[in-house]
Amino acid sequence: MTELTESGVLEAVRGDQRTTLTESEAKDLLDEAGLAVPRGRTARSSDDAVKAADEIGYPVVAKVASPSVQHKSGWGDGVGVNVNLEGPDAVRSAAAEILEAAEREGIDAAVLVEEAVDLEAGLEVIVGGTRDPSFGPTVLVGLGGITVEVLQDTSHRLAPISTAEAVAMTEDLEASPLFDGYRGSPAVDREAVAEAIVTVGDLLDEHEAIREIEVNPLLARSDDAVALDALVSLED
Amino acid sequence: MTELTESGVLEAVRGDQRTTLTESEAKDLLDEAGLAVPRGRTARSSDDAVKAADEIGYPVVAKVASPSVQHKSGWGDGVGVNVNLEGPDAVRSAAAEILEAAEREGIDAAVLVEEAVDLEAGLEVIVGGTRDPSFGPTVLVGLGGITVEVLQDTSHRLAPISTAEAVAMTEDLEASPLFDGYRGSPAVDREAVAEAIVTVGDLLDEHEAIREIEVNPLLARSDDAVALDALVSLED
Amino acid sequence: MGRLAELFDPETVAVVGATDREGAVGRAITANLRDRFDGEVVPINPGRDEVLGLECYSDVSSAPPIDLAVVVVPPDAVIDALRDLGEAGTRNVVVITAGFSETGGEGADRERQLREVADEYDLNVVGPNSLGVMATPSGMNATFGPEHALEGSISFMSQSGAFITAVLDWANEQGIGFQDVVSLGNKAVLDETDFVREWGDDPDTDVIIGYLEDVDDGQGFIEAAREVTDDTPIVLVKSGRTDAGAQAASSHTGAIAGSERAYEAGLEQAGVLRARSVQELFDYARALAGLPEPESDGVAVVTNAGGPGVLTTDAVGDSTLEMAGFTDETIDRLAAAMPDEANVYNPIDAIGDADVDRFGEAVEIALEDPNVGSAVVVAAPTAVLSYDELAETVIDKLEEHDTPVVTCLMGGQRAREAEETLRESGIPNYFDPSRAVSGLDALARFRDIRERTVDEPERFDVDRERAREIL
Amino acid sequence: MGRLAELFDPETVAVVGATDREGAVGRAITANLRDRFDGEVVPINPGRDEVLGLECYSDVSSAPPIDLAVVVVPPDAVIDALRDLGEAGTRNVVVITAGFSETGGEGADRERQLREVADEYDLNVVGPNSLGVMATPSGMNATFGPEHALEGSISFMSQSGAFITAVLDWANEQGIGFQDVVSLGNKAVLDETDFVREWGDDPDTDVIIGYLEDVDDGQGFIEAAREVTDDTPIVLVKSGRTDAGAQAASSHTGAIAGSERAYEAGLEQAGVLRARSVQELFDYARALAGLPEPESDGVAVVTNAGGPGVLTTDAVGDSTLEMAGFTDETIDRLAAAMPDEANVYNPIDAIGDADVDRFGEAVEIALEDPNVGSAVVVAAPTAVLSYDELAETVIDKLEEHDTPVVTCLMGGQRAREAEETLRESGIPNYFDPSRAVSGLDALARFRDIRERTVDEPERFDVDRERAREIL
Repeated sequence: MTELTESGVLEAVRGDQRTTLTESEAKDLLDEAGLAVPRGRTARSSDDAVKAADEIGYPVVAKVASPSVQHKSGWGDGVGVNVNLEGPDAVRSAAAEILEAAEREGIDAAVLVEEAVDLEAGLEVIVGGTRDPSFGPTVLVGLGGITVEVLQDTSHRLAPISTAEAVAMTEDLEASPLFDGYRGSPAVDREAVAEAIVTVGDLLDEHEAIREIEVNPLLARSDDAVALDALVSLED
Repeated sequence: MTELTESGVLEAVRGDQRTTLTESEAKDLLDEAGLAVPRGRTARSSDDAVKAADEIGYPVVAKVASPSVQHKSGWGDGVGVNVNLEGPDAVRSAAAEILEAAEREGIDAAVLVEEAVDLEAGLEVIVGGTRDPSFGPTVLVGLGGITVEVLQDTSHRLAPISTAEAVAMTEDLEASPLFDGYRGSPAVDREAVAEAIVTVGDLLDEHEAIREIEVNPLLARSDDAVALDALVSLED
Repeated sequence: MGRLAELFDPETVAVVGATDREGAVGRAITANLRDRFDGEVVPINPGRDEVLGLECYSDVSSAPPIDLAVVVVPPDAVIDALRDLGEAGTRNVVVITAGFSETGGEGADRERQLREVADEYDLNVVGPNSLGVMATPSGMNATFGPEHALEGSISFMSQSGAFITAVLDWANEQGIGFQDVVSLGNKAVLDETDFVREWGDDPDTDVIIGYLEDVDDGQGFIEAAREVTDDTPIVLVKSGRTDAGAQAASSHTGAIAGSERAYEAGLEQAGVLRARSVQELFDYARALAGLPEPESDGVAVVTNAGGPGVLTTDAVGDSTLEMAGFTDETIDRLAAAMPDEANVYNPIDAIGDADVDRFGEAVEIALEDPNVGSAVVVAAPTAVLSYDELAETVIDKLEEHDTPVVTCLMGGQRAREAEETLRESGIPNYFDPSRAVSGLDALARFRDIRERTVDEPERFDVDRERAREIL
Repeated sequence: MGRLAELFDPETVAVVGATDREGAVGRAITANLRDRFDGEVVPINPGRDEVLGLECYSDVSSAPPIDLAVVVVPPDAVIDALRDLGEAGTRNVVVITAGFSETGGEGADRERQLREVADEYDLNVVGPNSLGVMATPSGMNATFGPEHALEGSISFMSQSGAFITAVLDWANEQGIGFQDVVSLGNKAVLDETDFVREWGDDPDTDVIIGYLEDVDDGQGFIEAAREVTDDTPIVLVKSGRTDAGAQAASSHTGAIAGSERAYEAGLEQAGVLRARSVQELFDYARALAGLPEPESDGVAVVTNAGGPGVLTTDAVGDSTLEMAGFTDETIDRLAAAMPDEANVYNPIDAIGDADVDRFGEAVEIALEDPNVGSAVVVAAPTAVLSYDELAETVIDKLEEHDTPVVTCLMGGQRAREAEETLRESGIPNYFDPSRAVSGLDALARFRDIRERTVDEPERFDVDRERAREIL
């Protein structure tokens, strides 16, 4: 197994005495590993946020980006996540609210500006991976929302795995028919979901420093799958 | 078991050589049996539809009401169901479209105008009942959407049943935790769902002419449960 | 005792169609009765004076009074035979003869006539197309099967005669005994509901078991079963559970059975424990017939063998039961009584060199814990442990505490004698820990059934009235 | 044959710590070896000239060359004994002695030393804390257990010695035989992965079975099992499936096992068939050891008894198999060969008066159907059917068609002789239809495992490189 290069993200995270990557750090990691993520970048001021939004194109989403904030939507009286911002004014005021709330709380924060993705255009999937004491890296897939959390409809495998095996994982799910289209919604790209599973497994397999990865939701669409949020934590 | 009074709805249905009640006939039946349904009435002209909407209060829903139309949302190039009509003009044009489409198709149709119910304010449940050759009336409950159709998460009992037993049915569901509130959505009224199950069972138990009842969705809210659509079919 | 009491406890049994002819069903039944039955056996056949050494009567009217008649005459003579019996005052009849509704057409007509005659004379008719009935206390074996049942407290009905034959040979080997046995046949008159009611009233029946392919009157059965399961457990194999099985059952009996979903709901609401296999049927029945009721769901596992202890714990995890959490006092007492290497948490591992005394002490301490509702004693054979003595110890502990205990004295020949000793005290021994736990599970599930309150459905009279108007 | 071949096929076995003392482990092992082993038994004990009539050597260096040594000396003498053996050129050692990592502290240190010595001398060490090993072809029973295993083609490993003792007594009664048996003990050196590899290479092992509480090196085990299951089935009971069981297992072995989810995924990916109970372990193993591979999932059920036929059909419905749809030709042939009342669709009911000829013909016709991949012969005892003859017929049909057939000749004593005949031809007979079907199910699942293509995961090298940079 490869030794980790003590550079880049890892160094930053370790330097902060953190064991968890921020959303944008996690997305950069996934992006580089080949997983699609929404276009976006981190801005440190309201003006920069508007500039970022202009580059990305509207509508956009603005979220708090800070190592100190884990649960973004509940943070700062609900200003942590702003969806569907249609123009510069909306972006400016959302970014300002985030930065003000951060100042009030005395934490270091920036604003992550991302292209808005239409949830209705796909199926929300969760893809994750962790490390088992006997078996090493394991991966899981499940449908987002209640099917994972309440109905526990998930499929597990050891990593690394092939794309074919990862496709089989999606087929193991009780909710598998939803991938083929349900009540008129179009079929989604099972292969793209499978590739996301493979990638998560490979990351864990390659990097012993990574303890756990959760991509939730991964939005599976008719011709791709995009990671809308991700959590990556490192071994202590 | 009670013999059916050959009067009212049954007479009308039988007279038309139908075995299926229209939505408004079905809802009248459920309403009289004690189940909450959206306020509404059938109008035979655009003007009458506006009058009905004025009485009910906006927003309203307008749907085609005809013994000849089973699948309302797909009917007449999609004019069969119009949700969230905010004012008289919208109601008038929706009703006109329905009546024109009916005329084009040469069928007898009216317009069912109902108060609009916010689906987000509750949990969509399916409650149904049928008649088994060995055991007589049976009832079922499940969560709407994929949990019933794909995951087959349903609970069955023979009718008639007590409210306590019907509550137990909802607790049998894998998805039962959703009734108690999920991800911040409020808990819904399990007892109201149970009473709907009891009512469906009682109707089948009392009326041998009824072959099957399906209330789908029944919207379970924090303090009641309302039947948004219902299908009642009779023995041949 | 119900109206069928005389069916299972007659003083005089007639065989209508008795014969000496080798291989004939009428001979097999007469021989089975003659060999064991405490009462009088009355062969009836117009062509003979004597059958198998018994005086034979030419017809029912010339015979002594008959409490139970077993009819084996050809199909087209059955109706007349029933009429004769009715006229002579006989009330209980078993029709062995086949060729009724199971053959369709003419046979179905004949079955309708049979039902009419039964109705006219108020006859309790078992069958037609039945293997017969047995009642072990009087040694009555009014079947043409090759086996006699051992005496016991399980009453057994089956919609398949072959199922009875197959089970009895096996049960005899296992030492499992029965009270009454009935082959339901076509259920033209008496059906599962009647026998459930009868056995519910029978103080000698501790457990009712059955193999069914359909239930004639679902609602009636549920009503009867609900009452009966207030004190007598009912365990059923209802076949045709799967789509393939349902199709096979329907081609076998010709019955249009209800849907599996309705059966599942109905049997559960009736308080019936449903077994998925023959083995499970008897695993449940043996536990229910022999053991007291558990006061709680907490199970203590006591073993001399770590591995089997873990397997037993897994089986508890799979069941509706749970591993009992011991009190501090129990743990202190176990720690004082056991060697250092022992595990004093549940499962208790008294370790491999445990003799009967140490094993018994561990069981004693466990059963005294208020959180323990039942116990499994799991043992692997060792040089220092006598299974026979362990069996005696377990029996003493069970009797002293009135807490259900099952055993899993693992092994083959080495466990046989202990198994026999345990069985005589009503304690089932299993080779497989998961089966031992499933026996305890059945006890707890039946306790919950007994304790359930069946709410009568409330009627919304006003609303119903209005609904009726609208229809 | 692998590097452990000599462990199971030694010419000379030494018992280091052999003794005559009654009740001593060193006596039990020496006696077990002396009684049956084809090779030479070498007791080693500095205090004796003779043990149980065998010449005893004072130490390893003075003894003849030793292929396998069984060590039963006290814990603090084990390391020196291993060193002596290593120096003397012995490569295979079983350490029976307990008091190592399972006791923590000092014992764990001792186990580390044991591992170091094993490494230094390249010793194959089983244990410590092991019951021992057996190999039936040479009659080698190097355990201190009370049972000798029968000879057969199942090789068996267990992380619990008591599990072996319990199973062997039962297996002997059931007529189930073994090739090699190993009690893994603490797995300080050799573990499940080593034995899976060894038996995978062993032409005399048809099936590998095991009882495990943890897997030391999950990835290594999977890699080995994947290769082995290309032709040898592996069936495991992995305990600690449930939360309660996992807790119990961890307190038993002190191992921090992986999560159940990972085991489930890992064992499945490895091609291991996982049994949930001891009974299931052997139901699978017996079918896999004795029967050919089914060509399709279609099952034919042939019976003389409607009820048990329906039960069998339900069991097929519960399994991964399906009821075979017969061709028109099959149905025509059955209709011509069977009486009118028979059911010629699947399940075939040859009805209660079927003799062996009719039964055999039905089986023959069924096995000739191209849609039939396997068959279950289900019978209830009748006066006209000889189970013994039916057994012979079934054996002939299986051999003729090379299609797997299991039997369910229901009954107790009545079925014993036929069961024995069937067993000798590798056909398992079951009382319960659901168990018969589960045996066939195991065959089909193993066929699917053999036919699987394990895709090597593709590596996205470029992307991975970039991800590494980013971290």
